[in-house]
Amino acid sequence: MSVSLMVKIGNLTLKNPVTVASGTFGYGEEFSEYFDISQLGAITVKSLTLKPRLGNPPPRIVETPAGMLNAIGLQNVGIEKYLKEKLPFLRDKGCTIIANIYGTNLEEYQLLAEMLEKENGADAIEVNLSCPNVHDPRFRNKCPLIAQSPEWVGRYTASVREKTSLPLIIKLSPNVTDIIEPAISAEKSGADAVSLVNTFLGMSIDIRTRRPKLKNIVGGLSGPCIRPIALRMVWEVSKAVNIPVIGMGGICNPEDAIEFLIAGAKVVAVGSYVFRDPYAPIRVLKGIEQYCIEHGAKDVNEIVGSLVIQ
Amino acid sequence: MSVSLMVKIGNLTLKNPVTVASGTFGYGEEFSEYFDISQLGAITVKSLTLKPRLGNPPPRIVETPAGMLNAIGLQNVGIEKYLKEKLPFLRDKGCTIIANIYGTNLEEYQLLAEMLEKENGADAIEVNLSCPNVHDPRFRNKCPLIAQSPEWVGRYTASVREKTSLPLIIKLSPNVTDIIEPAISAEKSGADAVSLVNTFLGMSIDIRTRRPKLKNIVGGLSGPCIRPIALRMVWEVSKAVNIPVIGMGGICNPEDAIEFLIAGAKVVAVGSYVFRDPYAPIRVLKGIEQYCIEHGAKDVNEIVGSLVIQ
Amino acid sequence: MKLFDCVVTSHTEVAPEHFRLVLKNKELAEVSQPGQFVMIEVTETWDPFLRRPMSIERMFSDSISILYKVVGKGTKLLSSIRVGEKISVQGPLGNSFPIDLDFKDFFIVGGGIGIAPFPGLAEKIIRIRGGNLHVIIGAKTHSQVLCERDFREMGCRVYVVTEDGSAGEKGLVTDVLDKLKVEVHSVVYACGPIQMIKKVHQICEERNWICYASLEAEMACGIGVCLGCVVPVKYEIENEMMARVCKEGPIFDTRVIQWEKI
Amino acid sequence: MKLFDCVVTSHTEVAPEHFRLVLKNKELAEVSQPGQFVMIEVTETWDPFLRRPMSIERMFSDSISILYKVVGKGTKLLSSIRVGEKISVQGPLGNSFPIDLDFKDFFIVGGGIGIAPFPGLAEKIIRIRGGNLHVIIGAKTHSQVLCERDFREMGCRVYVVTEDGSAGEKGLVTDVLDKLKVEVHSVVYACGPIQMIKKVHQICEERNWICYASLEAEMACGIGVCLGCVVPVKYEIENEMMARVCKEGPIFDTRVIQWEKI
Ligand SMILES: Cc1cc2nc3c(=O)[nH]c(=O)nc-3n(C[C@H](O)[C@H](O)[C@H](O)COP(=O)(O)OP(=O)(O)OC[C@H]3O[C@@H](n4cnc5c(N)ncnc54)[C@H](O)[C@@H]3O)c2cc1C
Ligand SMILES: Cc1cc2nc3c(=O)[nH]c(=O)nc-3n(C[C@H](O)[C@H](O)[C@H](O)COP(=O)(O)OP(=O)(O)OC[C@H]3O[C@@H](n4cnc5c(N)ncnc54)[C@H](O)[C@@H]3O)c2cc1C
Ligand SMILES: Cc1cc2nc3c(=O)[nH]c(=O)nc-3n(C[C@H](O)[C@H](O)[C@H](O)COP(=O)(O)O)c2cc1C
Ligand SMILES: Cc1cc2nc3c(=O)[nH]c(=O)nc-3n(C[C@H](O)[C@H](O)[C@H](O)COP(=O)(O)O)c2cc1C
Ligand code: FES
Ligand code: FES
Repeated sequence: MSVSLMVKIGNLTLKNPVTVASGTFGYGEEFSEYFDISQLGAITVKSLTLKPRLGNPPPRIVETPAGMLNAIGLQNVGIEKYLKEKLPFLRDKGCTIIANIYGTNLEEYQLLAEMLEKENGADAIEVNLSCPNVHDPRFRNKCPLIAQSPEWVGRYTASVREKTSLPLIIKLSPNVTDIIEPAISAEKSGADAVSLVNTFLGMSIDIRTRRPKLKNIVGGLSGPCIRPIALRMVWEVSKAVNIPVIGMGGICNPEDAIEFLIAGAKVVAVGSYVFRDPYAPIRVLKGIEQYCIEHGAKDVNEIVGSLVIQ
Repeated sequence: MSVSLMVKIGNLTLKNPVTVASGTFGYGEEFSEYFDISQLGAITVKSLTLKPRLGNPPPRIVETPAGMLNAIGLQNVGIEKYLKEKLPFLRDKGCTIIANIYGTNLEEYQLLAEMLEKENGADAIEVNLSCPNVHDPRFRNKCPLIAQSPEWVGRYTASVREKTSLPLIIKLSPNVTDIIEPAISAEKSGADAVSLVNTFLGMSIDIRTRRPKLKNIVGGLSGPCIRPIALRMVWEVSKAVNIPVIGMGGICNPEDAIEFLIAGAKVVAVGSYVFRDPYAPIRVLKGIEQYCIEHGAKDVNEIVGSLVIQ
Repeated sequence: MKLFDCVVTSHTEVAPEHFRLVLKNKELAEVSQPGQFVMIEVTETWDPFLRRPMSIERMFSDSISILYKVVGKGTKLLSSIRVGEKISVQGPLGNSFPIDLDFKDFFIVGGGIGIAPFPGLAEKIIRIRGGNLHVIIGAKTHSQVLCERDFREMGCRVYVVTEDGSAGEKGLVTDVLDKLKVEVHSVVYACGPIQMIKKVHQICEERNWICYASLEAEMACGIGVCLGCVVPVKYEIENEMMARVCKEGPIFDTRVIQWEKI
Repeated sequence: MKLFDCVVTSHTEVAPEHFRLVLKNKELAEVSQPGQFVMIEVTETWDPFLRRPMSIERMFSDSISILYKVVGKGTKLLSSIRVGEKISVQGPLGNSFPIDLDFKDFFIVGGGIGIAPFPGLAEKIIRIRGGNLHVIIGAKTHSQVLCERDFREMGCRVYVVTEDGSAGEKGLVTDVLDKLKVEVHSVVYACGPIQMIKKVHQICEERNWICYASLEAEMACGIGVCLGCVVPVKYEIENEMMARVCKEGPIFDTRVIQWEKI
């Protein structure tokens, strides 16, 4: 039996529903030494900013039970170097590219989207409104992340939407009371998809020195530890919106990914776990196909949102 | 060197800063077979409701990476049976008792507080505004938990405050955008302390049957997996309020508990981990004392909030 | 009811993916009763987070044995423990099999790894009653037939049944039970998949026999505090109630179970 | 740069809490260079979640060895792995020690477990240069002096120094280095606690020697994608930059490190 694994985000067709989480796969070069990265439905690159960023001072990483905290702080080469040095590699390989962008204000997001479209720098744009490691001072007081305010999510989505016709994915933060509101707000403002979850704000303390283990004090929690919460949020959002959901948060194995598909995610992203197993995205892809075959699904879309209740 | 471990919550003095998390220690009887439970600073009992409750249908528990989901649904004997059958045991042992209460409306909370005070049923009251497994249908739409609305937290705190002079602890939910707001709201409305965190709403799916593993679909995530987030929230709240914070979420070892103390918790509670190691609360207590000795602290309060930044 | 550091004195693969673990601790062995279980810590790390419940298979003078099947990551970790190592064991927990001396015939029905709690029970019944013990061992295939020799050596009447017919009769344990037309006041002890237990219960209902089943449930604490392991029961007194498999059970008279809710 | 299933062919406790693990894999052995490291999976479960970075101690025809100290739960788990078992090893990773033939004298300075990457380097230097290799081994106490015999057998000049004076000189490795007044164009290879490396760097600065240090950092990926392991460096070109210990390192010419930020 052959299985159709194709899924759509806006007018973009991915050959399968497996991508990687931004910031865990660099720009794909390193992983090319492990496998043919064009096999994946899409490659999501590390957040890009207008100017190169140095990120936060080290230590930037702490391991935690079944997960890790990171406070990289969006160290990246900047959009120009990406277009010049990173993009050609990904295009040569024939990858479908989701470019993740981060701006310190609305105009920067717009500019990034315009540049990407103009230079054919991406097949879809993921707008990171939810990085917990770079607080926008303007909102730090009550609402440090754009994604924590449904209103701001709407405003940012609409503004970027104006500037690009590329499929637009809004990346949401799990650090909210209600994950449905920002998702609906993104949908209403023209997003073609939402992706969730970004990391949970967490902390760890060295009891010997009584200092935070991360120089940045707090960082973003990722890995299998957050999976049950991420899965619940993906389920809630999938029921509430009509655009595709890209699900992530602790996916390690095909089984984990299939949970997200059943909960309603149309696409799944493997994140931190690629640090441990660089082949994980391929294993997940193979496992999903296998599951479809074993469960008599001719199209992976039959699995999406197939949760049985009662 | 002798160390003073005494801490105060309102006008109540606990002989040490270690308690257990509501719902993980029953009413203390079972653990008495393992150790003298009166050694702990306080015993926090399972949530009490006006009428006995049957709880949710099984399965109620799923293990997750470094943690577990539960959807017990507040099965408990009810306040009357507690007062008649459970309380005498705890009083006989000489325990300091924190009675955790749950009501389906404001009046029930008030009644429970009155009954507890009248019958000498507790030395402090913990108001559970944050159980994720029993949705109050009135608020289900936007805000299923009282603790998710700072305004409601204020209203409930003030109403219970009216009815009791016992130290009043408000138990907060981590399923919020900003944990500081409900904490401040509780403080302003007369709470003597806040306790955090209750569990994170999560989910798990059996991919073979495509059904949720919990009959209740969603459940509360607890255990070491949530510790980094819980710790961050305790740190944020401790800086923002002037009342004591009772910290919990994944505490297993003395080291974990000390992290919470350093972050600002005056009291720590051992939760799910007692399922694995019934002696954990005692080990945590001994370890905290040892840490004070090794770090030259004559009083555990010197450790509380001693986080060094920069 | 305590926590013991037990030394592993033997650990053998008795069938593919099935192991017998002998755990040495005199105190634990002396107080354990057939039907009770232990909660075993399978790792020092936080994944898996919870202990694993395992029936006590047999009690010896200074040790107990458990018989287990590798089904997931906890049992996989357990299977790599070596003789001489220490392991944290909580128990004995739960109630035990009632042995009513009024009964003439005793039946043990074990489906798959469900046979685990029965060698110790058989020993006790034979000690007390001398015989009249029938043991029906069910398995998928011949290599997974467990404890057959143990029961025969004790002098039980053993019936083997496999799903593929590769050993004993072909079929299910309940087929065998159904055919045994022993028209006397008897008791059946059952353990295995819940649907098997339900079927055994129905057969017993028809014949007016008593059935004591060892139930399973997802357990967090094993000592009655988390309320995670409940099963809906109907008692005379209360209309409906949730019984804790770890405390009121794991052994239940199957008539008290609200089968329609399972 | 690949993922290998290696078979453990030897695993011995070389000192209290210090182990040598020999991992068999021809492909891995053939491409490994002194100074490079591997990322080892210490468990099949999710706790610990990440691999553990370990320097390659020596390269043999079909295997590599690592030398490690048990400091936390990952290394504790690693220490229980048995000969014959398989383990997932990612590597070789990072850059390697430059060996500049211009130098007359070569110094190796290893503090504690920091000696780990040097036996393989010593072997290579001796193969290429035939000698002039001085090795300063530092340890807390005599039982923790590592690899002394290995270096002597290779023909290195070995200096042992312990903090408590129970073997060799009493003091720190840097005391020994300080006293060795070798007034020629030399190079020092250093690995150990960061404060030790800083001191070695300062001594080298004064003497106009080159110092190549193997640095440590918390690592998630080991292959340059997570940007977790950075160290602030000053390059000619860019005013300030973050270098990845796993990719641009772990070996750095200590002059490029922004020491004031460490
Ligand atoms: C009172 C009692 C006695 C038992 N006695 C035995 C015995 O003697 N021999 C034996 O082999 N098994 C016994 N079991 C079942 C055994 O506990 C599970 O097989 C084991 O916990 C699975 O752990 P795992 O990590 O390998 O599997 P997991 O990866 O956790 O899960 C694999 C499968 O096992 C089920 N499972 C997981 N945890 C539990 C749990 N705590 N209780 C029940 N099922 C679970 C899961 O739902 C899943 O289907 C008993 C269970 C109970 C409740
Ligand atoms: C390139 C490199 C090469 C190394 N080579 C060796 C070696 O040859 N032999 C050896 O014994 N050790 C070596 N280390 C250090 C070794 O990786 C750590 O000791 C090990 O990861 C600790 O794991 P754990 O789980 O036992 O300790 P944990 O419980 O994780 O932590 C214990 C201590 O180790 C530190 N640590 C934890 N993880 C790391 C990490 N990923 N990197 C650095 N430090 C960490 C923690 O900060 C803590 O102080 C090397 C580290 C690096 C970066
Ligand atoms: C080291 C690291 C760096 C990350 N960098 C980014 C980033 O630049 N932009 C972004 O949108 N998300 C970033 N993330 C978040 C991930 O894309 C993902 O949302 C999150 O890690 C949850 O998935 P996981 O649990 O599978 O890792 C980063 C995560 C990690 C662990
Ligand atoms: C099985 C179980 C039952 C619980 N029941 C209650 C409860 O009745 N009332 C309450 O306020 N919290 C309840 N909790 C939440 C705990 O008190 C605690 O807030 C939470 O588990 C986080 O701590 P931990 O990670 O240490 O377990 C329960 C938790 C568990 C695991
Ligand atoms: S397992 Fe906790 S009550 Fe039974
Ligand atoms: S460890 Fe990930 S970049 Fe170095």
